[in-house]
Order: sequence, then C-alpha cells, then structure tokens
Amino acid sequence: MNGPFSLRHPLDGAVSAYPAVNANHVTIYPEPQAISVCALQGEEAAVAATLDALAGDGLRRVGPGEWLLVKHRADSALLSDIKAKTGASALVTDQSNGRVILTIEGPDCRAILAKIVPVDLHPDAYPVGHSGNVFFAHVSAGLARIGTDRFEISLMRSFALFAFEELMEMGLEFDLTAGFAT
Amino acid sequence: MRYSALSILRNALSGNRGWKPAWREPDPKPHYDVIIVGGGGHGLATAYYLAKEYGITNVAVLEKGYIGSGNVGRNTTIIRSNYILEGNEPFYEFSLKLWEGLEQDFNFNAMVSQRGIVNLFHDDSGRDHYARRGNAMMIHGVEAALLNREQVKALVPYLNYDHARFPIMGALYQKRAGTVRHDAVAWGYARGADSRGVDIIQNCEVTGIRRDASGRVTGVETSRGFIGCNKLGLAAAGNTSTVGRMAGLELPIESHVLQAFVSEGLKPAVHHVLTYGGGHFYISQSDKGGLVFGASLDYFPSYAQRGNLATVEETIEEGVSLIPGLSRARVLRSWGGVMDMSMDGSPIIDRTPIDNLYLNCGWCYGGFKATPASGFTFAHLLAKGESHEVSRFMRLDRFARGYAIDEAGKGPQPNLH
Amino acid sequence: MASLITCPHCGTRPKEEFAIKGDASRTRPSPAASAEEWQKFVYIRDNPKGRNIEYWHHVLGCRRWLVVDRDTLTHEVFAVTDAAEHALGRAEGAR
Amino acid sequence: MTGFRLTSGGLIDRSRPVSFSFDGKTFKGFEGDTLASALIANDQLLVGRSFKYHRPRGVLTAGSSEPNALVTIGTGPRSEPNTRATVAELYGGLTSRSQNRWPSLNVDIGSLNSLLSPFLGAGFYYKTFMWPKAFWEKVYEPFIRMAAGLGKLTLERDPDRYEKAWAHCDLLVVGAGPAGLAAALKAGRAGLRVILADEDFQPGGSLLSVAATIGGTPAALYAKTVLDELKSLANVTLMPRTTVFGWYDDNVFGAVEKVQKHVAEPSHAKPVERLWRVVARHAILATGAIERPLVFGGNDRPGVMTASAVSTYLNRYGVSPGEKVAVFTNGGTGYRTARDLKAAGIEVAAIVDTRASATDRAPEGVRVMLNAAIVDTKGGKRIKGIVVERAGFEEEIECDALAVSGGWSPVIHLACQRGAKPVWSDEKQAFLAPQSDARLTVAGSAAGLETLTEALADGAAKAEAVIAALGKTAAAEAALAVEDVAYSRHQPVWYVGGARSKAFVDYQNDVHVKDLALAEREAYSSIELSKRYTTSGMATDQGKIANVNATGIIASMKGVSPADVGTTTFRPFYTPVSLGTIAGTSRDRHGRPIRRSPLHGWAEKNGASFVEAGLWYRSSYFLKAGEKTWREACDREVLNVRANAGICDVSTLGKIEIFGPDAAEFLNRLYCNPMLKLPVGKARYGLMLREDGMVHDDGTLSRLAPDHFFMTTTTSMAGEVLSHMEFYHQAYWPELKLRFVSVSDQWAQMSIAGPKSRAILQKLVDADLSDDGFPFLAAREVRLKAGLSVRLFRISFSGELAYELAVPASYGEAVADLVMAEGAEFGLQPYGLEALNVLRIEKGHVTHAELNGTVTPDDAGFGKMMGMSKPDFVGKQLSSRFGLTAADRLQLVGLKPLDPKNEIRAGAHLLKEGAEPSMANDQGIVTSNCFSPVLGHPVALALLKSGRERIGETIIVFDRLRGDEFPATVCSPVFVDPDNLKLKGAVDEPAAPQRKEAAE
Repeated sequence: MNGPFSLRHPLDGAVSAYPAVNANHVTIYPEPQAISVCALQGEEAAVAATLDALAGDGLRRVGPGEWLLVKHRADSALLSDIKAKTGASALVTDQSNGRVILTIEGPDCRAILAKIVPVDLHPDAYPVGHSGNVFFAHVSAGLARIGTDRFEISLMRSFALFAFEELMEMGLEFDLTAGFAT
Repeated sequence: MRYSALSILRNALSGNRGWKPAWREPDPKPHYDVIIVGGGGHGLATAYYLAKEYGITNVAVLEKGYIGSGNVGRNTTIIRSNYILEGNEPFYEFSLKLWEGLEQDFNFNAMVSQRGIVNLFHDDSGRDHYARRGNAMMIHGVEAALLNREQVKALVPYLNYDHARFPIMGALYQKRAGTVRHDAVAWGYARGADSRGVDIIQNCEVTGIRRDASGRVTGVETSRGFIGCNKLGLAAAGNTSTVGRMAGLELPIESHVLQAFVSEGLKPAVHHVLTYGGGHFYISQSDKGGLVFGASLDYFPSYAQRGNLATVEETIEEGVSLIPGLSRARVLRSWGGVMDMSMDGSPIIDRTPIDNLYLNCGWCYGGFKATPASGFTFAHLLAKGESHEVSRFMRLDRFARGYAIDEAGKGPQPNLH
Repeated sequence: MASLITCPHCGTRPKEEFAIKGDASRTRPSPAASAEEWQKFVYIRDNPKGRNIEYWHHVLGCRRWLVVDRDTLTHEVFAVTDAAEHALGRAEGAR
Repeated sequence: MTGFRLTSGGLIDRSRPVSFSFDGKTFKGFEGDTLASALIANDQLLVGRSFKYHRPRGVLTAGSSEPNALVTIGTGPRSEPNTRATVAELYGGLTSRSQNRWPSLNVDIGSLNSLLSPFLGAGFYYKTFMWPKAFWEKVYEPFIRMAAGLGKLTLERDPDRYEKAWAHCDLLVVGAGPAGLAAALKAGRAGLRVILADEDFQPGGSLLSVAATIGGTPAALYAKTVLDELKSLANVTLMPRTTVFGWYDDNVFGAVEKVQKHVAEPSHAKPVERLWRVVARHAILATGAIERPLVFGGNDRPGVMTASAVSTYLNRYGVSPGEKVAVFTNGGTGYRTARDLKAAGIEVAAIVDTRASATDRAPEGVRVMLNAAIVDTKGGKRIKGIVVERAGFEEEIECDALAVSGGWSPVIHLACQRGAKPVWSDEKQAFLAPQSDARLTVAGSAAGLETLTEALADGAAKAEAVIAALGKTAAAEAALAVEDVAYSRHQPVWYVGGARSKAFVDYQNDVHVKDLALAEREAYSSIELSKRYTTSGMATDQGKIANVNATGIIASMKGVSPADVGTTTFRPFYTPVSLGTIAGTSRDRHGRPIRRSPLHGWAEKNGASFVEAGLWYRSSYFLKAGEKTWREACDREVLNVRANAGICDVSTLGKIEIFGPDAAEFLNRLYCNPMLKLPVGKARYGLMLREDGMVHDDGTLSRLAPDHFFMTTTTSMAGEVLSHMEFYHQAYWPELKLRFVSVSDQWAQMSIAGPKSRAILQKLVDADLSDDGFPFLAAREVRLKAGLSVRLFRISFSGELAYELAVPASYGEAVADLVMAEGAEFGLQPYGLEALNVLRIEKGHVTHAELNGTVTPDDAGFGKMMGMSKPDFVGKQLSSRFGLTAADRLQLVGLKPLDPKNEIRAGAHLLKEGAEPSMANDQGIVTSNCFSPVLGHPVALALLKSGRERIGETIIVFDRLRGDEFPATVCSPVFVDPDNLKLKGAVDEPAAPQRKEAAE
C-alpha cells in the first residue's frame, strides 16, 4: 500500500534496555490504526451510532462528539469505511502516524500509572471500557482501561519517547519491561 | 527618636526599656487633606513623601488590618530597574535610586542589599530579548551587562550547566539590583510618616466612598466611622477593584494569587538574585539564610492569599531544574499574595474620572521594587494634581487610546503578564 | 476551587489539565457596538471578591472551553458548564 | 554519664544494634531508635547551637516540633542540613554532624554573641548598621549572613531518585495515634477506601509512649493489633513515614513519604522520597497535640525537655535523659512523666508545680513543691540543677535533666491552612480548629480531647459520620475498656516570673520574653507584627513550640485573653519538605517534556546539531567535514538553497484540519485578511490578531475542498492558535457548524526550496509540477511515484521556488531519504533552522522576533492585507484606536551597516544621528539579524519609528551593552529578489503571499 517506504517508530531503540517480558509489561504496537472522528453539531448521535457499528471495542472517548478509534494493527480500510459512512457529518482524520499506541498490563500497572496519571483508576471509578484524555507525565494522552489490569495508552508521537521514559522509570520498582508487539 | 549606634548603646545599658513606639496609634480625625486607603508599602510611602517632599502632613493612612499586612509583607523582596519601555524604565530606575538612599533618608535599616540580579537566557531569542532590555537600560543611563555562559559560570558556578533541559547561554546582569528586608520597608515608611504627623490608622476598613451631589469624593465610610478628606488616594493593591467599586470605578484589573516560598535557614549559598529563563523561577537568599523563591501565578482569579499544590510543584520543578543542588534543601513555608494584575502588565498612577479620587494600582508582581517611586510619584500626583515625569505614561485611559505599556507583548490577558 | 475541576465531559480532573483565561461575564459585542463598548469588553474586569464566572480550558483533556462558576475568595465551585452551551443559553436568554 | 539506655523496655529491637556517628564520634544504637534517642542513650545531650546567640542546646522534644536538635545527616551530595534528630530513623552507618558552630560544638566562638545580647535585642539591626552607608554591603551584611543560617547546603547534584504519585480515597486519616487508628479501623471495617498516613516510622502515636492498657492489652500492643487488622484489609492503605504537609482546595492533600531515608545506600529502583497528592472525599485529622514548654529563666539548658518527650524516651526507646530528673509543670501530665520515671527506676528530684493545689497523685516518695516555680537553671552545656522559688524562698535542687510540662496545643495546622482562623478555648486553654469544610474533621487530642478513652471514642465517632455521609453503615461495636490514670488540667502560666536569666519562647531563633515586650513597647503589637519584628515562630519548627506561648505572653502583657491576640497564619508546610521530592522526576533533561520531530532520526544521521525551540529539539545546522563553526555550515546551506536546493524539516509547524459548512466563515472571522473566497487547491498566507488588534500569529491556510481546510501555524504558537480557535468557536460562535482537530503529529513536513526543487520533486511525484500544473500557492494531495499519498504545497519562506511536502509521520524519514537520494544529482543538501532564519531575513519575512505581541499588521507591512470591509474579525474593532494607527509607530524596515564589518545585532536600539542616548530619543529596535552570504555583509530587520518613510536614512545602531555604536542605512526589509522573480520560477506568478494585497 505504501510502497517501499520503511516505517520509523518513535520508540525504535527505546526498548533495547528491556530484553525480558516480566509480569508488568508494556507492549508497543508498531503499526496501529488511530482515527479521529469529530461529529458536526447536531450529528453527534448519528455519528456515534455509525462508529459503534464499525469500531468494535476500539472506540475511545475524547470529548463531546469526538472520538479516537484505535486498532492495535493497521486497518486502513476502516478509515475509508468511516469516511464513507459519516460523509459530511463528521471530520475524519487519520492519526495512525500521529499517535503511539501502547498497552501496560500486570499486577502493578495501577500502582505504576498512579505515578503518571492523576485520575482515580480504582475499578469503581475507571471501569473496564472507560476512556478519556488525561494528564500523563505532563502531556496529554488517551487512557483506556481494556482489562482489569490492562490499560491502553495513546501518546502524541512527538512526546512519545519522553512519556515512555517517564513511564518506564516509574515502573522500575515493579520490574516493568517493554517491547514491540510481534 | 532617632536610631543610631548611640541610641542602641544607651538603651542596651538601660535594659532596652527606653525605646519609644515606632509610630502612634491615633484615633481618626474627622477630616484630612489627604486620605490614603491601604497601609501597605505603597500607601505608607505615599504618605511619607507627601509629608516629606510636598509638605502635606494632614494625612491619614487607613489600613483594614495591620500595616504591611499585604504584599509588602509577602513577597520575594527583589529590587531592580531592568525594563524595556519608556513607560517603565525611567520609573523603576527612579525607584532604585530612591532605594539606594532610603535607609539614611528614613532612618531605618531595611537592609537594602545590592547583590545583583542575573537574568538567565537559554536561547537566541532570550538573548535578543535581554539585549533589547539591557540596551534600553543603557540608553537611559543605567548600567547593565550581558554575560556569556563562561561569565555566568564564574559568577554562579552551581547552576545546571551539564544536564539542563534548556542550556544556560548567558545572562543579563544588573549589579545594582538586589533585595530589601521587605517588612522593614513598611515599618520605615510608617515610622517616617508618623514622625512627620501622618496618622496611621490600623484596623480601619473602608466600607464606602462618600461623594457629593456633583460626584466629587468628600470622604470615606469606615469601620471606625466617616472620615472626610479633600483628596482620596487608593493604594489598595489586590483589593483595588473592591474599593474602586465603592465609587463606581470600572477598572482594568484582575486579582490573582502569586505564591512565594522560603526554605529553612541555610548558610550563605546563593549570593545573587537569579531568574530562570526556561520558566518563571526566581530565587535569592535572605540575610537570615532562607532561600526565598517563586515563579508563576496560579492563573485563576483569587483573593484567597493561598495557592495550589500544582503551582508549588511547577515552581520547585523549575528551581531544581535550574539549581540541581537545591534538591536536598527543604521548603519551610509558602504563602500567597493577591496581585492587582493589569491588562498590560504595567501599573496605573493617575487621576480618575471622579473628582478628588486618585488611583495607584496594577502592580502585578512588580509592586515591591516600585514602592519608593510609587509612593513618591503618587504623592506628587496628589500634591500637584499632575503626573510626575517618570509616571506620566501610567495612565488609566491608555487602553482606550491604544497606548498599552506591554513589556511582555501578551496583550489584554492579565494572568499572562 | 483550585485543585480539582469537574469537567462536564471528563469528570473530576486536577488543575494541571486546565488553562485559565479568566473573566467570562462579558459577551463579545456586536460589530456595530460602540468603540467604548468594545474597549470595555477587552479591558474592563468586574473582578469580584466572591462569585465569578471564568473561562477554563480543559486543554489536556477534552479540549473544551468551560465556564466555571466559582468563588474567588473561598475557591468553592458552584457549577461548570461547557462554554458552547453557556453561549447558546445566554443567546437564548437574551432573546 | 547521665543519659543512658535502660536495661529493658521500649519498642526498640535490642537484638539489632546499629552503629552511627555524630561529629566524628561513633556510637551504638538499636533499630527502632531515632537519632535523638540514640544520642541521649549515649549521653550526648548537647546537640546543637541556637541561631543568634549560639547557645548550647539539647533535645527538647521527641517529635516533629523539635526546634533544637537539628543536625546534618549524610555526607557529600547526600548531606541533609537541618534534619531533626528527633524524627530521623536510626540506621547502620548513619553519619551526622552538629551545625552552626565554629570551631566545634563544645567550643563555639559565636556564643560570644550572648555577651552582646543587650545590644542584640529584637529588631536591633533595623536601628543600626546604617553608617557609613557603604558598610552595609561590604562589612555588616556579609558578617550577618555568615553568622546566620543553620546547616550548610552543599549544592551538589543529588544522586538519588524522587517520585510523585496520586492517591484517591474515601477517607484520609492523618495520624495513627489512638483517634486515627480508631477512625481508620471503623471506616476500614465498613468498606471505605481508607488511607492512614503517619509521619512516624512506627505508627501508633502516643500509644507507643503511654503506660496504659486498652481492653486489657498494653497500649503499644493494642496499636499493633489494630495495625495488623488494617494491613489485612484490601481497602485500607497504610502509609507510615508519610507526613501530610498541606491541605489544599477540594480536599487535596500534599504528603511526603520517606521511602529510603532509613538506609545508608538507597536502591536505585526506588525513590528516596515520594510526593503524594491525596484526593480525599473526606479527611479526619487525628494529628494529636504538642506539649508546650514553660517559659522560665534558663529554660534552654541542655537536659531540659518536654515532659512528654521524657516519657517517650523512657517508654518507647528505653532511654533516660538523666539519673535524677526534676519535673516542672502547671498541670497533671507532668505527674504522668514522674510516674514513668519512677516506674523506670529513675530518681525524681522533685515535682515543681506552679498550682496552689493539685489532685494529681505523685509517685510514692517524690517531693511535690506546690505554688512553686523555677526561676533559673544551673549548669553549662547541660543542666546540673534548678533554682526553685516558693513563697519568697529560693532553693537549689540538683538534677541532671528537667521535664517541663506547660500544657497542650492541639495540632490544628492542616485544618487552618485554608483560611480558617483558630478559635481560642478558655476551657481547654488551647486554640482549636473551627469546622470550616464538611469534608474535614478533627478528632482526638487534635480536637482538644484529653483522655485516651475520649480519643478512641472520638476517632470512631468521626469515622461513623463519614461512613454515614457516604451512604454506608458502620458495624456497632462496644468500646474497649481503657485503663489509664486521670490527670488534671493545666492552669495557664504563660510566663514564669522572676526569671534570673533569659526565658526563651522561640528556642531556635533565640526569642526571649523581653523581645516580645520590646516589640509591644515599640508598637509592633499585632501578633503578626510581633512575629515579624522578633522572628518568633519563624524558625524551622514554624512556631510549633513558640506560637501559643507567644500569644499567651502578649495577651498577658496587654491584659487581654489569648482569643483577642489570636495566632499568626498557618500555612503549608506542616513540616519542611525537600525540594527534590516536590520536583520529582521533573529535573535535568526531563525538566520539561521533550518533543521530537518525526524527522529527528533523519536529521541525526545527516549530522544535524539540535537546538531547543520551545519544547522541540530542532535541527539547527548540518556540519560537513572541514567545517568548524555553525556559521560555515549555515552560509553554505543558504547559498546552496539559493543556487541549487535544500531540504529542511518543518514538521514542528502547527497543523490543523478544519471541516464543515461554516468552516470558511469561521476562518474568515479568525484571520484579519479575507479567506471566504480562497479557491480550492490553493494556499494563502494569513494573519490572526488578538482582540486588541495586535498580531497573534501568522501561517498559511489551504483549501482542500469547499468545506475542508488545512492550516499551518508557527511552531511556537501551535498550541495557542488551536486554543484560540477552540475558544472563539465554543465561547462566542457555537452556532457555526464546523469541527477542527490538530493533525500536527500525523504529518512529517519538509520544505524543499531552491531553483532546482521542482526538478527534484518532479522525479518523485506522480503529478505535473509545471507552473500550469502546480502553480505558485497550489496546495493539494498528490501521490509519490513510489506509492504514498502525500500533500504538496507550493509555498516559500525562503523566497525561492519552493515546496512543502507533508507525508504521514512514520514515513517521513524514508521519504526524506528518498528526496535526498533523488536530489543528490541537483546538489540538494539539508539545511537547518539557522539557514532557514537567514533565508527569511534576506527575504524580509517576519517571525515572532518581529511579531512580538505589540505589532499590528500595518507595523509589519501588512496593513493593506486587512479585510476592513469584512463585518467582523477578531481584532478589527480595536485596531482603529489612535495609538494603533499613529504615524510614529514602529514599522518594519531593513538595515545595512555602513561599514560591512559591523554586525547589527538583534536587541540593539536605534538612535538618530547625533542624538543623545535617551528613552525619548529611542527610535526603535533591531529584531533579527544575520550575515547574508548572498550579499556578503550583515543585514538586519528592525522596527523603527515611522520606518517606512525613512528608507535611505542613516541611523545609529545603539548596542552599548555589547560595546557597539555605529551607523547603518535604513532600507527595505526585502534584501534579496525584491521582485519575486525566483519565487515565481520563470513564469509570471502573483506576488509573494505576504506582500499580496487583499484581492477579494
């Protein structure tokens, strides 16, 4: 699709310090799909319905009438599909290159995130399926709880290495490791 | 009673029982030539200069709490005259000159310490900005120096030269800048004004401004009754809008909280006033040993005299970024002052559209260093009815006319100045 | 309130996520309004010691502008509304 | 030997001895000791020197209110000045030093100050050191500074790590004493999310030091039982070693946890300290009470301690400060200490009680002196005896330690940090915290309760109220029986009369009673003025020991109640917090977030030097072999762009997509120039103003479809422009139907500029790039032949034929590599920010160096671009103010030095020839400058008064700051290709965008 061009990931090289996969682990998705959808005023409900049908469990809330669809593997058909189905009712932009998608999982992932994120991540306050943009090591990031002990983080590409380094430092005491998904 | 080495000696030998009150605690008279609202640094300085320079002694300073209970008792004590614009630089230089002779003038040691200010820059645009500032100072005849990295290193060797997020490139240096023992400024002016006949009336809150049929101000209602006056000067800092509203004034002022901090007492370590160009952090060390520092506003309008933990963190993050060796020092106390932030970051010393009502406000977070000049020029305005040479740009109508004095170029959003 | 703001879209969030613009009590005048009205809109602030409405931007969250109804002395927050809703409501009220 | 370790008892672990050092001497202690208890056990009662008079001082307390026992712990970069020995957990290898003494603790020259004390009363320095004037900074101040201060900060880089974290709970309980434990247990059993924080390394509070039983169990054991149960509850978090230092708005608390302060070599995997921000729905302060010393002559002699401290050292640490201990009290708890002493087998020299009668029971055989007072103490660097006065008779009593009890001050600091004023209770003889917020209550002795029974019940009751408020139910439980001796209340004695020597109020700052009297006499009579004049309460303990006594003394002097005097203001921090903890990881390179361009790796492998630009690292220049300075690289890069072509990373520009039927209308209102009729497939330069008429930002707008736009902003204003757009859309024009979103991170963007740029791109792009096929200002999606959809814009910042190519960020590096490969035959080279800046200055293009927030469009030469016929745009209305249209405004011009050797530098000012330097004569400023390799001499852009009328004038560049003053010629800001021939290629194209007049 994109010819002979090789991909450059902003966390290339940042994971070499973590050869193992420990109980607390960060998985980075090398080629995710991230699509921003902003519904025009009055179209929010219709767009939401369309997205619900298309996005499966990858629909992340951003703000009123605004979502980020996240897939851990590239799915470029999804972009054209959404564009076709929302038509003139929403601004749909590809952010697959602009976002770095990773997940953190393990028994201590909440304790680690408590050092990065100010939001209460107790399951009663932030249950599985919940998502939103949060303060994340001084920058904004999307945070979705995708399992009891598993969170998905979407970082702005330009800040990704900085935020990743902060995350890994906070994981030191819990032997946090990281690697690309294969 | 004049303070001197002899008076100390004499009193020491008599068990220090001979000292007289530094000021009287008079009851208000029914009428004064001039009433100043606000017994902070600016109000007390105004009264002092009215009496001393303009011979107007039938003056009252009304203070709702105790004197010096506002920002003069709650700041980071820095004095300097390193401004860019014609509306500011001559004023602050006038102020610095007054600081230089102040203690002998009012016979009170306020510990004016001209230890120099080092304004660090970290990139080309920062350097250009400070060069502009330094040249503005020099064009006005004020000494300034642009230091390169090596010169800064020689002067202040303990900064973060090796691991900084924003590398230190150099600094603008004003040697005559420094610090002053802030409370003593209020006390020195109060004592000096009192000895010249000014009534300093504490615990006297202004609750209303009385105007006659023609709209002229004739006096103030207070918690201690009505007090008449010929002229009313407001020097109420963060409370300016509240007092101004009593006379129907609509003002280009927003009140914000600025936090400041002091560390535990430490042996001398920081010998200058330092400002960080990669943020807003500034620091000096008091003669008593406390590191005194601060940074940005909390950004939300507030009258609460207390701040927020996030701002505490930002301030100290900047501090440790600039001076890694602060990491193991401990912060002892933080406090918040209410800043009268103006719409261009510069003050207002002017008449108002209301007869007999005069205004001194908009000091943002530069009010302390301005204290002598503010008092002097406000006294001039009150005495002569016209602006002093160095405060002639600090007009209330400058916004409507399009003559903002905007050093930072941030426009009409007070919390950005 | 200065530590936490309850965003109508995101829930309770710390101050760190917000940028604050200030006074929200004045509406932007019509282009035909007088010069004086425009100058007041841009430069004059009520600056009350007490209840005040302000624009806060949830800049690290949903990026919505909010109108925060709060007390400048106690820092108590009474209400937080989306700025667009506030503007539309205000336009509605003016009609 | 007097201070010593008891043969048994205490909660220390006698099986784990540890060795430590103080002032170079090695001592032994046990795990469970504090540094203070271990020093006392080794009879090291002299631990410090006071601030002003350098008087010898010993341990006064057993907790965080300690004013005297401040030492420096650790060495080198780990040395921590002013550490309270009374809360420093002992560990093997701990090294400590005394402070503020020279040459040694025993022999301190500074103590001569004591002899001068009549001259050094409160505020003496305000009255002297003024003559001669120059002496203050040269002589007096350096001397005072050296004498002042306590410990020494090494200013070395801290080798340890710090972290910060957030915690959330239903209930935060501060203090794990009897009330706190009861509250936490009640709430924990009811299922609340509870955090129990305690500053001590061993939770339990006073339970660890009292000889009482609860439910038949010794108090300390009872504490352990409760803690064990709390540990077993998943919904309860215990946080020992955690001091809650601040109560902030919305029930957010700041706390600091000592994670590795009790180890000699901290592990790198953990922080040494951690800052917690605790967001609590409710909080209970069970912070206990501090015992006040009595204020009497000689009350600062080492060996004088609060009575509760003596009890704590005996019962918790198994340490006695002396073999023969006297007690001085005005209330019942002094008797408790006498009993504790007796129980430990220590001789009680006497109980000196100021009251006329007492119901309290003295231990058998102990002499009680009622209606008596201590007027002096004997001894040098430690107490040897007391002088007791009773009914006009004096008696000297031998002792080697003195336990003093002056009453109790509830710890209400946190509850009063947000403006609430403490309320005086005549009944309790104490200041209490008012209820100022429903989400915070005070329990136990912090609320003024005096007995263990009351404290336990109060903690549970306060927790029950919280449980009910949260809609849960607490299990009913019977209260446990407490066996404790009852003690009578203290009768206030603020100042013990007849003092023979100084009676200290604030120990550390050496404020004694006469200082307070002097302040009163000199009209510093408000408590706040008195504090500021005398420095009472301003030491590192922030008045925990001094303040209530000072209030009482001032009240007595005035003849009023302490209620009328009040207190000074309580503010954070409850106890001092290290700056390192509050900074956390935000220091050094992580002092601020770092942004990296998607082309960062490309630039790196091409040899870029990077420069900080806001949060970004941008490529500044690309040194080639043989080049030594940035200027050499920059000149080459510029010339190569002008002659061949260059490629530059401009990914940092802000990029925003705007979509919707009202998008054009919205943008037309935001920009000062008209945008409604921008054709599809075209880009236009635009200026946004602030409402005050000053330029906010400039950039380009491209129309991708009738209802779809793509905007670029400057790098530095990217975030602010997005916020500005959101603000106007949401706050003012919500009826406009459109949405927009930042795509800044999605696209890598590169500028390919120079006469050969078209030829290079034509090799890559599957579209006709001729002037017909892709004219100047064309903007549209194209395909790379290698197979990738990209966006191409024919826009130019350099004045050359130029393009900006935007590609999905992940492919940026690969595409840039390809462009480099294909461009090699045309001489394509990378260029950086330095060259970019030279290119734009040569062409007279402005950046935020010129658009500095005080510049109007007209000042910058864009006056005619403004769409004044538009009904409205941001900034229109205020643009017509007199001051914004005055003829003498600063206007953009170019400058060339008369002597080409003179470098005109940004930041210089401008003066008329022959004019004296003065603010009134200031003609303007130089905003940007460079050496123009094309022209071969320096050039500059400037803002000059009425500048456009003054082209050709000779003006003086005033740069005295850098030793320069020389003449220059005012010229057009466009130094290179004023007719835009290069920009247009060979064909007749419209004028450069920023010079283009509003054509609509």
